[in-house]
Formats: sequence, C-alpha cells, structure tokens
Amino acid sequence: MTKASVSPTCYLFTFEADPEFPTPRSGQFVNVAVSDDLTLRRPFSIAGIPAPGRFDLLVEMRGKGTRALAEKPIGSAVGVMGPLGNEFTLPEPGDVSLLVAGGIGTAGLRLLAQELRLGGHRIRTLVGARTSEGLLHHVLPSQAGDEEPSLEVATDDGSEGFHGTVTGLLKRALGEPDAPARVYCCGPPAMIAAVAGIAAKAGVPCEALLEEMMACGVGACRGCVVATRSGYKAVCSDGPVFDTSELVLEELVRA
Amino acid sequence: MTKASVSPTCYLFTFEADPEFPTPRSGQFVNVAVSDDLTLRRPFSIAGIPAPGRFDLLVEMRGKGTRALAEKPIGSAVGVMGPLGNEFTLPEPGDVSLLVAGGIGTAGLRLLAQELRLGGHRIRTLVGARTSEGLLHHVLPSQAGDEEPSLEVATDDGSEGFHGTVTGLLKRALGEPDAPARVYCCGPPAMIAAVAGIAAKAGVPCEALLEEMMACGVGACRGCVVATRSGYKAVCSDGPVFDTSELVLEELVRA
Amino acid sequence: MPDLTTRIGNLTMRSPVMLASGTVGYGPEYEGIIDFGVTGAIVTKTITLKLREGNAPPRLVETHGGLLNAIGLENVGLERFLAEKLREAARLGVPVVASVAGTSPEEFGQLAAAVGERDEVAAIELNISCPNVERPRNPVWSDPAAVTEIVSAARAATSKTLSLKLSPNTSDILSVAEAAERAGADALTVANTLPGMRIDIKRRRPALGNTTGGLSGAALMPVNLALVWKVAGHVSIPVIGSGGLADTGDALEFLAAGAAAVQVGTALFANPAAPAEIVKGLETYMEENNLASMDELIGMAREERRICTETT
Amino acid sequence: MPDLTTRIGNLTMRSPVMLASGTVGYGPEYEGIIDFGVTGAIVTKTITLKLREGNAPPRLVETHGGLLNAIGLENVGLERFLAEKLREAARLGVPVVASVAGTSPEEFGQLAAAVGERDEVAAIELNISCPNVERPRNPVWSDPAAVTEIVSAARAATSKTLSLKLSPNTSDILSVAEAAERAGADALTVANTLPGMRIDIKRRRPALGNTTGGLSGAALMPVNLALVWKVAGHVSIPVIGSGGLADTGDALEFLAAGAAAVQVGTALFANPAAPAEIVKGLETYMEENNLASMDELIGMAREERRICTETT
Ligand SMILES: Cc1cc2nc3c(=O)[nH]c(=O)nc-3n(C[C@H](O)[C@H](O)[C@H](O)COP(=O)(O)OP(=O)(O)OC[C@H]3O[C@@H](n4cnc5c(N)ncnc54)[C@H](O)[C@@H]3O)c2cc1C
Ligand SMILES: Cc1cc2nc3c(=O)[nH]c(=O)nc-3n(C[C@H](O)[C@H](O)[C@H](O)COP(=O)(O)OP(=O)(O)OC[C@H]3O[C@@H](n4cnc5c(N)ncnc54)[C@H](O)[C@@H]3O)c2cc1C
Ligand SMILES: Cc1cc2nc3c(=O)[nH]c(=O)nc-3n(C[C@H](O)[C@H](O)[C@H](O)COP(=O)(O)O)c2cc1C
Ligand SMILES: Cc1cc2nc3c(=O)[nH]c(=O)nc-3n(C[C@H](O)[C@H](O)[C@H](O)COP(=O)(O)O)c2cc1C
Ligand code: FES
Ligand code: FES
Repeated sequence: MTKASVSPTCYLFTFEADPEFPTPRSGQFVNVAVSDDLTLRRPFSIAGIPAPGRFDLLVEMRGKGTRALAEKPIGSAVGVMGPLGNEFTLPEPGDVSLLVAGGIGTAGLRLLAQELRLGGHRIRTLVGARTSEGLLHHVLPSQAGDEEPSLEVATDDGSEGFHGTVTGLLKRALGEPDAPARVYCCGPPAMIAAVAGIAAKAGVPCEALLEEMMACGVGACRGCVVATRSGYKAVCSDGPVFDTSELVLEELVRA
Repeated sequence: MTKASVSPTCYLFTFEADPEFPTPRSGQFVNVAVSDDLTLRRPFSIAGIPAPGRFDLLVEMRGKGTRALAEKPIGSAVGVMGPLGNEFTLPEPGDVSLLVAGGIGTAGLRLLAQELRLGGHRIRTLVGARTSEGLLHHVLPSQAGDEEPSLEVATDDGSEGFHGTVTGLLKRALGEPDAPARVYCCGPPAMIAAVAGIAAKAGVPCEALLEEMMACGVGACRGCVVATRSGYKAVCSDGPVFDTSELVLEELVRA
Repeated sequence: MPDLTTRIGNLTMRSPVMLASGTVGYGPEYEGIIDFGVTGAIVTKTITLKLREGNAPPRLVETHGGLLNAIGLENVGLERFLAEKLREAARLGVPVVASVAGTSPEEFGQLAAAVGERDEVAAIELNISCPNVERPRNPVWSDPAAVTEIVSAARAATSKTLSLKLSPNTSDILSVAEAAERAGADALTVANTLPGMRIDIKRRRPALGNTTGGLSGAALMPVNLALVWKVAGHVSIPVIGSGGLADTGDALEFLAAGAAAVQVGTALFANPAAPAEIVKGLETYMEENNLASMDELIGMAREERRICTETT
Repeated sequence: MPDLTTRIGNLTMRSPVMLASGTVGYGPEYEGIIDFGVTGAIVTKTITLKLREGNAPPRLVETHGGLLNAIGLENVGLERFLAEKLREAARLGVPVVASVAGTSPEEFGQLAAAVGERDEVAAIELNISCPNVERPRNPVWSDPAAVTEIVSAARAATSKTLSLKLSPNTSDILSVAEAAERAGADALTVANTLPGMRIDIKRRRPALGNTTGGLSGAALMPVNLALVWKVAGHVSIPVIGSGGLADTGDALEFLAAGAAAVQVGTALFANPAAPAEIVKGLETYMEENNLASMDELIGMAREERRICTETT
C-alpha cells in the first residue's frame, strides 16, 4: 500500500492486490479492515486501476476508521474484501455520458471515467464541492486532447468555478444541444436526489452510486438497505449502483 | 519519551517530566495512558531517575497496553499520572540491604538500588528469572568498585547463574555472616510469598512491592486491594510497598 | 488429533463453532469467503411466516467495541425459505439450523412443523427476541409462562432438535431457562443482543431509523458470558454461547463457562476467517493441554455447579 | 456565556456534569487531579449501615471497550462516613450527593434519615443494585413493589432531594421508574452497571474473585442511553444519565435523549480531566448553536415523547 495526499482531507491509496483478486469493474467497492479496534470494516469505491494487479482508493478523512487507514505505514498489508457489488451500466457507443460528482463522490466515478475513456466513450464531467479545497477534479483522468470543454466545477461558496451547487451546472448541461444521453452521479444524498430529479425531468437515464453503513458487505446482514420502488435493497449486493428512477428519493435524504 | 530495548521482551523508556511533576521516591509508580482504545491506564514503577526532571520506566511486553506503549513513536507525549503510592522504608545507616527481584520485578527495585547507592548504603542484589533471557540485572546501577560480590543471579533452567529460584540464593545469603538487615523484594506473587516466608523465619524485616490490576490509581475505586492482617488495603494508595509481615500470604498467590 | 465433534440433541457437528443467526444470511451470501467445511452449523436468518421488509434505514451504527443493528427481521418469509433458500443453504455441506420467530405460540408451532419436516433442516432455533410481539412491559423473553407455551407448541410440532434463543435483557434468566427445559427444549442459545441506542448529534435524531437496536460484538461479550455461566450451572440441557466472541480465547471462555458450542456473529463482519481460526485454535489448545474431546473442555472453569451472585 | 446551571429537585449545580458513585471515592482521593470547580456534584461511594470489607480480589478486569468491577461495596460504613468522610468531601466546594444502600426498606430509611439531616449532603442517591439483598430470582431493581417500599421509606425519612439509581438489568424498567416516581423520588439515575464476567483461561477460573461483576465504560453506553431515552419519555421527574460517557459528544447524546444531568464514572480512570473537558465542550456547543440554557439542550433529539420499541 502506498498513499499520497490529494487534498487537505483526502488521500489516494494504491494497493497491490492478491493474485486471486479479480479485476474490478467501475461501481464496485472493497470492504477494508482498517483497524483491529473497530467492529466493522469500511467500504470504499475502487477509484482506479493504475496498473494490472493494482487498484486505487480515494479516501476522505471522516472519522476513526479513515484516520486509522491513513495512519498505517506505507507498505502495510491491509485486509481487503472484494471487489464487491454491482457495476455501472456502460453507455451505448457514441452516446455522451455526464458524470456528476459531489465532494468525495468523485472517488465513486473515477474508475468509471477511466473505463469510459479507455472504451472511447465521450464524457463530460461536473464536479462540485462546498469550497475549492474540497474539489477533487484534479484526480480524474487527464482531460488533455479533448475537443470540447469536458470538465466544469462548481463550489457552494464560489471560491472556484460556478458559484452554486453542481446541479446548477447539470441543468445547463442537459439543456444544451448534443446533450448527454446518460447521467452517472455520486455524492451526498441531497445532491443525488436533486440530480435524479433533474435527470428524470429531462428524460435522461441516471445511475447513482450510493453510500450506506455496512457490516457484511455481501448481502447477508441486511444492514445497508435503501428504499426502492420494489422495497428495500441492499446497497452492498443489489448496489451500490442504482438506477435513480428505482429509488424512493424522499427517503434518501435523512431528516 | 525515548526507548531502548533491554531484553527480548522489555524496553527501558525515559520520560521528560512536566515541570510540576514531583521528584519520585523509590517504590512509587505512575499510571500511564498507554492507548485511547483501552478503558484503563497501566501502572508502572518508576525505575530510575537518570537526570533531574526525567524518569525511567522498565516495561515488559505483557499484552495490549504494554505493546501500545512500545509502539508509540519516540518523542510522543504520553499522559502520565503520578508519582503515586508510598515508598520503601530506607535502612538504618550501616545496615546491609538485600534486594531480591524476579523477572520484571527488577523494575520495582531499580530506583531503590540507585537511591541506596547514592545514600552510601551497602546493598546486595539477587536477581532471578526463568531463563537467562529474562534476567534484567544488567539494567541495575553498576556494581563496579564494590568490595564484596554484591550481585548474584539465578535461573529456573540453569542457563545462567544459580540453577533454581532466587529463593535458593536468598536462604544462603541470610545464613551468611554479615547478613542483610533488611530485605526488599519485587516479582511474581509466588516469589514474594516465598521470600516473605524465608525473611520471617530469619527474623529479617522485609518489604515487597506488589502488583494488582488498577483503575483510579489514587485509592478512590477500591479496585486494587490486597489482603492484609488489618483487612483489604489498596495497592495504589496504601502501597504498592507493604511490610510482608502485614500480608496474608496465602491469599497473595491465586489458585 | 483432538476430536471437536459436538452433539446438541440430534444435531451432530464437526466442531462447536456455529455461525449466528442474522449474520450469515441464508449461507450462500458468504460462499467462497467463509470456510464452511470446518464450521459446526449455519443458523439461518430468522424466518417469519410472512415475508418481512424490515425497518427503515439506517439499520446499523457502530459503537465502542460493538455494533447496534435494527434490521427488523427482514426475511423472505417461510414459503420462499422452504422453496429456495433452504435448498441453497443445504448445498454448502454444513448442517443448517433454521431460526424461526412467530408472533404467538401457534405460529411458532406452525413454523417449527414446516421447517422441521424438511430433511435439510438439522435443528431449529426459536428466536423469542421477536420485535413483533409488542409487549413493552413484560416481553416474551422474560416471561416464563409465555416461553412455556411457545416451546410446548414447537415441541408438539416437531421431533427435530430445538434450541430456544434467550435474551440477555432480563433480570431473571433462570426462570426462563427452567421453563424452556421443562417444556421440552433440547438446548438453549444464550443469548441474543441487548437493546441499545445511539444519537446522531448532528441530526439531533436517534442514529438508527428504528430508534433502538440490538447491541452485539465484543462490548456485549461479558454480559452474555455471565449468562452462559449462570444458565449452564442451572439446567441440564446443553447451552450454546453467543455474544461477541471473536477469537479462540473468547471461544474458550464460553466453553470453560459451560457452553457446549458457540456461535460467531458480529466478528464475521471484520474477519470472515474467524470461525476457521477458532476451530484451528481450539485444536491446538486441546493438543497442548492433552484434551481429547469436547467433554473435557466444557465447563472447565467451573469448580462446582454454583449460582453466581451479581455485585457492584 | 451559556448558563449550565442545572437543577435536580433542590440540588442546584454549576453544570450538569456529576461524578458517578464508586469512581471518585469520597472525593478527596482525587483532590488536585479532578477540577471540582466546574463539576456539578460528587456522588460518594455507596454507604452502608455497617462498614463493608468488600469482595476478594481480583476486583477489576478490563474488557473490550469496558471494565468489569466487583468491589463489593467496600465502604467505611455510616458512622465513619458521617464523622470523617462527609466533612472532608464538603471541603472540596462542590455539592455532595450521598449514595446509600440498605438491605431493607427500613435500612434505606435509616440511612436516608442519617445522611439527610446533615447540611453537607446536597442530595441522596438510593443505590438499589445492592448485592446484599440476595434475591437472584427477582432482584429488587426489577421489582416495582420492592422499589415502592424502599423509596417510600427514604421519602418518609428525609426532605432532601432523592434520586433512585436504577439497574439496566431488567426487561421492564418503566414499571420500576413509575413506582419510584409515585413513591416520591425526585429524580432517577439511569443506570448502574450490567452483570458480566470474564474467565481467565490460564487459571481456568473466573477472572474476578467474585465470579461476576458490573460492566461499565463505553461498552455499556448504548444500553444505558436507550434506557434514558425510554425512561425520560415516560416519567415527569428528571433523569440523570450514567453509563460509559467519556466526552462531550457522549454527554450531548445523553442530554439529547432527555437526561437533565450526566455522571462521569469509568472515563475518569483514563482521563480525570474528562469532566472539565465536557463542561467546556458543552459551553462551546451551546454557544455555537445559540442555546442559552440547559432546558434547550435537554431532550433535543426527541421529536415527541414516545415509547420506543426494541428490535433486532
Ligand atoms: C459503497 C460505498 C463506497 C464508498 N466509497 C468511498 C470512497 O471511495 N471514498 C471515501 O472516502 N468514502 C467512501 N465511502 C464512505 C466510507 O465508507 C466512509 O467514509 C467511512 O466508512 C467512514 O469511516 P470512519 O470510521 O472514518 O467514520 P466513522 O467515524 O465511522 O463515521 C463518520 C461518519 O461517516 C459515516 N459513515 C460511516 N460509515 C459509513 C459508510 N459505510 N457509509 C456511509 N457513511 C458512513 C457515519 O455515519 C458518520 O457520519 C463509501 C461508502 C460506501 C457504502
Ligand atoms: C504498582 C505496579 C507497578 C508495576 N510496575 C511495572 C513495571 O515497572 N514494569 C512492568 O513491565 N510492569 C509493571 N507492572 C505491571 C503492569 O502494570 C502490567 O504489566 C500492565 O498493566 C499490563 O498491561 P497490558 O495491557 O500489556 O496487559 P493486559 O493485556 O492488560 O494483561 C496481560 C496480563 O497482565 C496482567 N495485568 C494487567 N494489568 C495489570 C496490573 N495493573 N497489574 C498487574 N497485572 C496486570 C493481566 O492480569 C494479564 O494477565 C506494575 C503494576 C503495578 C500495579
Ligand atoms: C446484523 C445482525 C442481525 C441479526 N439478526 C438476528 C436474527 O435474525 N435472529 C436472531 O436470533 N439473532 C440475530 N442476531 C443476533 C446474533 O445472532 C447474535 O446472537 C448476537 O449478535 C450476539 O452475538 P455476536 O456478538 O457474536 O454477534 C443478529 C445480529 C446482528 C449483528
Ligand atoms: C469501580 C466502580 C465502582 C462502582 N461503585 C458504585 C457504587 O458504589 N455505587 C453505585 O451506585 N454505583 C457504583 N458504580 C457504578 C457507577 O457509578 C456508574 O453508574 C457505572 O459505572 C456506569 O457509568 P460509567 O460507565 O460512566 O462508569 C461503580 C462503578 C465502578 C466502575
Ligand atoms: S452490509 Fe450486510 S447486507 Fe449489505
Ligand atoms: S486503583 Fe483505585 S483504589 Fe487502587
């Protein structure tokens, strides 16, 4: 394991996978044994494949577990279960995909961005954060050589890019000619609910990568459910990627 | 804080004390916040004063707490309560003192050995352990310049010094002319009970430094008691030094 | 080689290390991850007559040394359990203990009859910490009369081995244990989770969607171990220990206290290899201490069978 | 500056942060270590009529996230308490709550009368988790009738503020709470330790001299917090929260659940500065959230006063 600081609160870790670790697909995650003193592992999206047999995690310091991971010496062996969960639905050839990330949500879309670029798909990316310090667009695969301005950023406080939430950018993007045929999003629940609503109105299919507290990570404990139109679904095994038209959006954001 | 390995299982730590930390006396201990993940602090004898404003701890790796202490980076700030507890009774001028230590019990007598030497008292030292690896006599103040052979060691397996327990050496020492007028001991309960018995038979006053699980360290919780002829006494505040004639020896060693 | 074979009524297991209800789903979820080959048995998620959706999320919150869960007995219901899940579980090659919960003695009887007549079911665990039975003032799990009715109904419905899973949330577990034994239970699982809660100060709301949940994990272990000690000293049917055990040392404590078998639950989440490690660890312990069979291990910390007294 | 003044009956405290019985001795043991100036009150070690030697050691064993103790109510007895300890405690300049335990309602009355007539005593805590009262099948702490007698006897004996300290070891704490309120208790301390044990596998014996002990510390917190939530939603007298709280966040959870004050116990051992840190932390929280007095803090996580249901 190696690590690099990519923002005041985030690290990019690169792990050497065990030989039998299958190649992860975008959307999938790993459940990581971050500390002996914690009852649960911590789930993180696979945020990139820098080379065969390796994978990245992009982790925001949120509490005890993420700090314990960051405090591990470089070179530590870390218990990792995965890859777990389902995958993003890839777009039709020729379609433009719109990736919408809020804060650390960038982590959940980074491997997708890599996959889409490798597959020759056209993508546009909207990245938002509360302040410029929280923006993580610089860890996304390089935009060099793109024909159109494929990356836009927004900050709530206006310290960088568009002054407002990323959904402001989204409304604009969906209204433009050559509008994206698919939306992928990851970020805080309120953002996902907003993005889902806008996409639905525009009639564009939208998938979201959701976060929920997890225990088993494999569908056994039923601890990580989210309300869908067909009942509660496990984020770890039925997700973490959900078609937002399936979600009960009112229950996504907690009072 | 600095540390040095002094045996396969023991470290010698040296702490820079806070300015208001009183000068410790032999027998006293500190209660150390070794880890945020443990409910209790861990008590350790003050095992030396290498310079004013500093003190040593000699610590055997026994479980989670001692390992957590050893894993702290050199230079760490560590929460230390103390000095706590009572003190050894110093001998009359001219009297020979006999220090009997078993295993990590050497830690409990190291400051006493320093104090006695500084005070010009004559001391003899018996140090025992299960094997030569467990012997810690080499951390005691130098014996150089002593007239008589003042240090003897014993190992249960005969790998160094006398083949047998330190009590074998003790019996011999108490039988010799110019016999010690006082015995001080620290080590496993069974050793203390044996030493106490031998000293009592020889009519020599004997003090022991006892260990017991501790919570408060100041006499408040009544968690660390030992059975004495006048009822239960708190090791942390009535002790840790007890006149062995006061102890109910049968209750010292646990079934 | 020491023999870890463990018998609970007619249930014969390769080892005393079982997997606790609700933490392994129906089994297949953990295929390829848990080494089922060495474990004694899987206890399935608790099955109810009808499918249950479970509680509103969040359903989990970590606590110091423990975990609170408020799953709300989400399960596929008896019908789908019998039609699909049971077959799938049986394929794992490890005995399957069906956990069931009813809202009345009759329902417990119905469930026991239905799962009991299936060959794939090696034994039945009756879960009486059921949230459906809303009796806040005198919950079923602390009411010997209610327990007598439930166990009697299940006993009349099946000849399969029956274990009643007790709750730690009672001041008088012995009366409940006695009632279960008299009514024909073959074993007692001691014990389930303790009610607990956390509050999310940022949201100023209970952290769990259901307000309270069940505390499991290492934090709970001393409580359930004391209950195993107490119950095993009082009844003559075997006791199965459950509550926070995570390694060989913990498992030895439960066995030494008098448990005939143990269940690993919450520890699976951090370490799915825990059951295999414990089995290996028990073998090593028995070898090093010249113990040939489980009988020599069980209750080894009990000098005599005595009732312990609580003290603070 | 937010006002942390807290009133429980006639007991007025500078802050809601009290020191729990049994963890601060009689007070002076921690002089110069704990900042008594900011704490609300000291609750003394529980006093019994006669001196008690306490249990055989070992009396402590650390558990994952918690602590088991089996002190056995070692205390100097009423006489020496009144003659020496009380005077010494009163010198610390912080209200002294006398904790007492009897073996019968009469003894509780006698103790309440004796400590109640002393000016140094600001309030009385009745500890009914008393190991003396040996009723393994129906302990006093889960018997509303016994609680009624005890509280009534104490109530008749003194006009000082009386808080009854409940046990978490019951499946029906509401009936006990109700009984106490009706019998005249001014407050309820929720709650004491839970029975628990560990086994020393090397010695093949219970780790504690007394076999079982009381579980305290962070491991216990979710259990006692759920009880505070439940009880505070049910009675109209103030609830004092106790159980594992170690920092400002924990204290806020108890207050948000409905506690009018909190007690710091086991956390003192690792961090004697915890009470002062919590007082400071509460001030900061109130400032940042524009809360002027404790009333605005207490119960802030309760949408309405509702009874919660347990679930697994
Ligand atoms: C499928 C999935 C993918 C994720 N991918 C990433 C990622 O790529 N990068 C990243 O930084 N984070 C990711 N997360 C969130 C990450 O799991 C949490 O930040 C982490 O568990 C927090 O652990 P902690 O011990 O530091 O925080 P804690 O001290 O446990 O809690 C701090 C806060 O984080 C919340 N939290 C804790 N665990 C989770 C969880 N499992 N899911 C959501 N919130 C939680 C708590 O409710 C609390 O508010 C992902 C979560 C899921 C479910
Ligand atoms: C007054 C006093 C002075 C001491 N001086 C020293 C010293 O100078 N050097 C040194 O290495 N050790 C000393 N000890 C013992 C030291 O406190 C324990 O080794 C330490 O607490 C073990 O912590 P742990 O977390 O590593 O072990 P744990 O994992 O907590 O336990 C491992 C084993 O150590 C025992 N143990 C744990 N805590 C204590 C305790 N407080 N007292 C006795 N046994 C305990 C446990 O019963 C268990 O068998 C002293 C103890 C006391 C009471
Ligand atoms: C997520 C989760 C779900 C559970 N579901 C059930 C259940 O459906 N039926 C049951 O009898 N016990 C259930 N339990 C309790 C466990 O089987 C076990 O008895 C308890 O958690 C204590 O053991 P542990 O600490 O090893 O997990 C559940 C526990 C957890 C953590
Ligand atoms: C060592 C120790 C001794 C205790 N003695 C008493 C006591 O004498 N009387 C009492 O009412 N509670 C006693 N308690 C319980 C505490 O007052 C407190 O209610 C309980 O420990 C839970 O809170 P905590 O986790 O903050 O310690 C004791 C607790 C400990 C740890
Ligand atoms: S975490 Fe267990 S079902 Fe998803
Ligand atoms: S450790 Fe509390 S009295 Fe000694």
